[in-house]
Amino acid sequence: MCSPRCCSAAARAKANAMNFDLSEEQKMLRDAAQKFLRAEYGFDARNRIVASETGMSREHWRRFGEFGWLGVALPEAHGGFGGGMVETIQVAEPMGAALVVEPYLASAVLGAQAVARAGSPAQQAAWLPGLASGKLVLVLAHTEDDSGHQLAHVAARAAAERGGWVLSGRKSGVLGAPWADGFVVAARTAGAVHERRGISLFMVGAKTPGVQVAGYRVYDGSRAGDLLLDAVVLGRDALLGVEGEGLGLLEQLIDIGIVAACADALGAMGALLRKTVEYTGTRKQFDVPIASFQVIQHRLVDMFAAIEASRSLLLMAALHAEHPDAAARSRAASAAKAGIGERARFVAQQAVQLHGGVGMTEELDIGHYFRRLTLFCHLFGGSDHHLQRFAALRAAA
Amino acid sequence: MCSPRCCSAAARAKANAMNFDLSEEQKMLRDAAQKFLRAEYGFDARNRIVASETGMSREHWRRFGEFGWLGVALPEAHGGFGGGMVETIQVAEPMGAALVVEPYLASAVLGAQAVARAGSPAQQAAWLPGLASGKLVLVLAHTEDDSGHQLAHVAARAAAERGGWVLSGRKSGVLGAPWADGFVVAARTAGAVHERRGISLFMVGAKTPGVQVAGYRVYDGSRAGDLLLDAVVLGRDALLGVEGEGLGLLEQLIDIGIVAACADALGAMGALLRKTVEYTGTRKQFDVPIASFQVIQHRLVDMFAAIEASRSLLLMAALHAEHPDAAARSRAASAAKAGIGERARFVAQQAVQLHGGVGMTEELDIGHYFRRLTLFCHLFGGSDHHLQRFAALRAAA
Amino acid sequence: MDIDFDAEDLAFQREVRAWFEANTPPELRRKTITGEMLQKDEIVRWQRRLDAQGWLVTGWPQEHGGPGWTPTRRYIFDLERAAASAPIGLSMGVIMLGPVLMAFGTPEQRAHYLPRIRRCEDWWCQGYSEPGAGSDLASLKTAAVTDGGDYLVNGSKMWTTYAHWATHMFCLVRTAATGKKQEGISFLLIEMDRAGIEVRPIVSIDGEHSLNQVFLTDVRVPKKNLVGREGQGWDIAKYLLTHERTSIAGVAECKALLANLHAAAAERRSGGRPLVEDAAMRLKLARAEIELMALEYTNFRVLAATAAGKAPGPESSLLKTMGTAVQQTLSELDIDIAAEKAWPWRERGEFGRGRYAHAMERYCYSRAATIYGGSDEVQKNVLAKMLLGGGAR
Amino acid sequence: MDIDFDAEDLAFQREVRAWFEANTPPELRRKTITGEMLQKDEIVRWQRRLDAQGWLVTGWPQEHGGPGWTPTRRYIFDLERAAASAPIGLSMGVIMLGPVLMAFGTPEQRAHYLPRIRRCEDWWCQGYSEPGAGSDLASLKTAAVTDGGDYLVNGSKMWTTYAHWATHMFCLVRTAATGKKQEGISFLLIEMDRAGIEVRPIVSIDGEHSLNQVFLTDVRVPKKNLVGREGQGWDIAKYLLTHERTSIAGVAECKALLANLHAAAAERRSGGRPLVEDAAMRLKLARAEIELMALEYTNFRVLAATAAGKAPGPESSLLKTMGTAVQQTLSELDIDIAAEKAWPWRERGEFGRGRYAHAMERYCYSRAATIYGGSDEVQKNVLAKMLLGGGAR
Repeated sequence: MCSPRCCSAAARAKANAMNFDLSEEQKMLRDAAQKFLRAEYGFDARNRIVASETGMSREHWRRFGEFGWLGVALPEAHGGFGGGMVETIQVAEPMGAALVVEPYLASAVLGAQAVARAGSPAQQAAWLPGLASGKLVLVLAHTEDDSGHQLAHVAARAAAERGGWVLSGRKSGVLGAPWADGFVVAARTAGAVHERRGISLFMVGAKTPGVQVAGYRVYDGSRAGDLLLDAVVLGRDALLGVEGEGLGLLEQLIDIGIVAACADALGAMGALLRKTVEYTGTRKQFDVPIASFQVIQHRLVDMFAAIEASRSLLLMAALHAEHPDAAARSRAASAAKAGIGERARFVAQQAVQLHGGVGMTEELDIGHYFRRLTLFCHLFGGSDHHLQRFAALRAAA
Repeated sequence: MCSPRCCSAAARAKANAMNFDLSEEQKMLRDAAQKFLRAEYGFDARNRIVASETGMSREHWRRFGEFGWLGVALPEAHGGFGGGMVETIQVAEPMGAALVVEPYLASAVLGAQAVARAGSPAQQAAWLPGLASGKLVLVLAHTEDDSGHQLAHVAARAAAERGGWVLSGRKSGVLGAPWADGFVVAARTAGAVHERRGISLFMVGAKTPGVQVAGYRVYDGSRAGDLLLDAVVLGRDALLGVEGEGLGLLEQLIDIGIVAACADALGAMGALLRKTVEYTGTRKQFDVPIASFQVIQHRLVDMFAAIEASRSLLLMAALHAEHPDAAARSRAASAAKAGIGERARFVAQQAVQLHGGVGMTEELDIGHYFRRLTLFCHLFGGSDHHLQRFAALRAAA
Repeated sequence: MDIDFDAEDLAFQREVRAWFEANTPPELRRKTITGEMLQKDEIVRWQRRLDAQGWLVTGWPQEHGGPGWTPTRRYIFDLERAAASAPIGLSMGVIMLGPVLMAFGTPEQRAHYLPRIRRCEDWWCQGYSEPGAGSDLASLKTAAVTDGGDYLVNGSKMWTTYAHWATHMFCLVRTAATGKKQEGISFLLIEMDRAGIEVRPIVSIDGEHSLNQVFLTDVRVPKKNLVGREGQGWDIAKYLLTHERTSIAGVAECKALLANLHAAAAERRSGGRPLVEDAAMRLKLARAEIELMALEYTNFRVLAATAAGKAPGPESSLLKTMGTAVQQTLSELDIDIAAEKAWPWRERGEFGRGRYAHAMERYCYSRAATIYGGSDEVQKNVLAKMLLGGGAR
Repeated sequence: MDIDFDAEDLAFQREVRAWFEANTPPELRRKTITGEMLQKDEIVRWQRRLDAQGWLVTGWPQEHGGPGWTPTRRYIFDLERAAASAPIGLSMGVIMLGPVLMAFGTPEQRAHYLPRIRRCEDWWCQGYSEPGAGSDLASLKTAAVTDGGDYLVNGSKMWTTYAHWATHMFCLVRTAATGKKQEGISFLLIEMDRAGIEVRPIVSIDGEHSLNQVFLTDVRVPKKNLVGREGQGWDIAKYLLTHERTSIAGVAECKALLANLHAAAAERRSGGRPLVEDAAMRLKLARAEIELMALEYTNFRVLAATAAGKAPGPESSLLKTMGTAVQQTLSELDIDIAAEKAWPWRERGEFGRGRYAHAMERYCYSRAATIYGGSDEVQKNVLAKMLLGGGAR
């Protein structure tokens, strides 16, 4: 199996206006991920991982690191592959197709990119190699109970005290929290709860006194948790990026998180279509395969069209992920999230519907894809949130 | 043919909680309208009326009056039938099914009900008998260029001068304007353009000096116009209802106008379904009737279900039309308008689609129903306007 | 239709409301609101309480212990019960088997079973579907072969709700293999403790165990357990559809759920603002409520037509497609309002008691609504047949 | 993809933008924005102007007078042209017949017809559909029977756009009645002034006359007017589909229309407030724009795959269903924004010159998009065949 490291970062061609094909390296990355996951992360193996005490396979996680998937978008200097969003989605899509529960999105995208983009040399050195190799898990803790997906709504506070910081507050819905070695926590160093200025990001070790994680199983098979921060004392060097200016980075992180999540969803949608085409071609009712009914055929076509449109939106958002104009980047991300979100729901619902009774059973993987895609619909805010964000960004432009 | 007058008003049963059947009298009213219009208002006859100089048949209008349809909801003392909304929709639905262009909604519902509900004895005596018999046309002129369907947005002004009134302003989108003998005009006697208080209604003869009508053909075959009021001098007795308190009546009129329009739309939708079932059963493609394709069958079912749901919403709104709680009445009307509006669009579009090429031709009636239903979608505000009005009325309750 | 309740109806409404307020156990109310599954003993206790009040078999005639209400009262009762977040608490025995026995059962069958259903002494499950026969019910294969005075039953029933709690099963079996598929089907009552019956759990995508597969191997059933004649099973199954009609639309449950959604949207915050002030949420709630109004009045119309003696037609298919669409829309809205509050999965501790803790389970299970009982696609086939002049089947 | 235009592309973009700004006649611009139909002489004059600039046959190779642009430039050109509200101005000769003659025509046919198409000396119409053969095109009946060195053509063509303006028609005719339906079809060029041709107008539901029925009675056509071989007509028609692909999605027109919708929604007022501030309108505009983005990138992907030499497959069906859905959504929004401003019907006076005067005509005509050129239902049949392994037909 080819690790992406064997390909020079410089050799990768950038997609240009009329070049929508992947480079050879990008294709190899995707194919390798597909191949490994099909062989080593089958539905039964996956269910065993989900049912285990910790709910995650450190062994698989390290393999992901070895293959270079966890550092695919991290700098080569820190053990990464030096790629970008286009490479990230080559890995994320097969992970969705294989129902991977390990925190690729939470740690390898959100956590790692926070440090890669805003970390000091010391922070990068401390975290990135471990994140790239699969030794560490670092997740983003930014949402709170009443924040919804208004990123500026941060009530947790950090006070500058005796040359360091004291953090207090609650974070909820933190993906991968029970597995985390550390958290990137958004807290207010100034301003009122809604203000755009005054938000800062902090690196918080999971074992720091005052940090308490209330973890739970999530319906997609992964784990998440609420974070209680009770006067957590941090050093001066815990600050990530510029004090009070964290919102810009947060917005950037969420936008790339959205793109990765969309790729994951696309993987799940594609798997559902494949399985549904197969099932309807064999399942008989009224003495014929149900795929011989025109209504079923057109439903499959609607699923197919939804997936193709989703792939187009994903590509569009990936190509805008590093756009210098933040509004253009966010508009692209919101367009993808809104458009793919509605389609993911449709594809998931129809896959269950066309599988009939067996689609309703826990034994089959269909329902697990259904739940994963439902989670996707709400991740980083639902379609309606992003439609409105998209409209607001146009109005502001 | 039985005129509704032959039935005593007292004999008509009110619909109660579990009685959704029409009374015998109501059924006769509907059957008589259907029968007459099918015989005397066929598609060719109708097209001749549309193409005529005035675009309306005074002859048919008088017949409608003779049958009692124009006064169906007017008091018996003024030549009416003394019925209510349930009777009105028995007449309106066949009119929609027959594509009647005469101003039933504009004059027999909106104009006549304005006078019936708020007119002085003298105003009632002057207008109602003529309206009931089909001698007169009286229409409501309430919308203006920038008002949309915010009824309180009235910029036209009426000043009290020398014991009478002087009216100035512009009204647009006035249904039936070129045919009108008179207008019920909403104008401000006090307050700013948006205020709820300060709106008054005035009876304005079409020939009054200063009244100018710019008429046009409407795409559904009817006529409408803009109204220019240039210092129109009216007597003291031109005021309809209480000075400054016109908005309540206006809201009531629009709510009943909505119910009548919904019935008209339902007539058109039913006709489209009937014709589409018939056409798809005979039109062959790939050597079989297209109605043998399951996708076509389910589309017909979707049209059917849309119509049944529309009939239910119409009934609900009709039964709430005289509800003592204005908010309950308006919520019912808005629910019907929003719900039936979306379904009318769907049924109209699918009827054209399933007729294929011939559905696109002016020669067939399908396109004429399509245009009538499109007009319905925008009449008194579109579905989105009414969804929001519905939500606002709940929030306010 | 509240506009037309008379004074006596209004008094009845107050009585029902007060009773449910005083008598619904808080734990049942919580589970009903959050969508958590009830346990068998909870259901039985609740049903017996309703029966003690005379309010369990509300659709049965008075001679069999029904309250003898007008349709208006039944409607009021359902609304109030649902509005109080009291569980629907109706078993398959009450809704389905009862009416069948009244219409097709022998005097002995009625005398024996009806009181036991009413007092919740028996728990009935329904054996219709089979592994190979989903929406194509007529192709069922479970065979009942005459063996002396008994039937010997062999086959398997699928998706049998609460079979693991049941003491009895009423089921469709094939008693003749020749002729038209529908004509060889009979309606049989089987005690679940008979030898040769095995119940295997099926866990559904809500993570719950309510469904089962039931295996029947040489199960001996006395002929007195046959309801109606041999070969009459298909007619009985169709007859049942008309008796399910009031419940099929699920208007009262939907109204209660919508009220809960409004309360939840007022409580949940996004960016510190109540979610109900969000423009998109308002539009969706409004649209859902209007769909529900259309459903309610369609239900009224069908009930009125049935009451007026019109032959039961494909309206049940229309009500089912409309009703399930509304139910699924509401459960979608529920999960959208809950969002990350619904993430914890089947948690029973702190996370399991929240308002939204089981929204995802409910949303998952709601997908079955358009699959079971004749899929949405099959209902539309029935309606198409009617529209195109094939008549109801 | 604007993010990746290089400096030369950007210079090209400025050049095109400036040219259209300077050269688009205001009357054409007005008609393009409002949806009013153009007249023949307007179109011809405009096409000749484009040709003079070298910008008419943008999809043709340079040897036949095309500009030799990269796909990126063609994309930029289309966007700028549409953004300037300049009419699309492409005739069936340019888009459809030209590529066919280049691929299948004799050297004589190319030499004669191609320059005349480019200079707008001939006006071509397309004779495909027939009264009995709509989406089931292969069942067409118009027959061309050999009679000496000529064909004798009898039959009738339906929905022939601009047949009343045309000097020529390219059409599909049946030259063999035996064998597979598709194999007996040939591609024939017919001068419209030949004896035996009658053109009858069909007024469409937008009130306009652009469609016609063409009757052919013993029309004598020389055999040199045959394109390709006898029986090759079906293949030629399929080949055309791949050449329509860039235009089938209609991305540039949709982008221009969306920009106009935003302008209109900012201008129109409801209760004195700009319509664009209405929450429901904002959601609809946003959703439409996102659909359009999905369409645009799907179009890019298909173009890239085609450029990379992948065999043309059922993507054209996908693009057609996606593209027509977006077009119809936008025209629906257009009419919703216009509302009562669109009531005046085919008025030519004061009411006919308003911004919204022809929105209803456009909305009406837009319904044809999912009917003509293979109905939406037929496109989905094609896609289903591919999905289920039947391959593209």
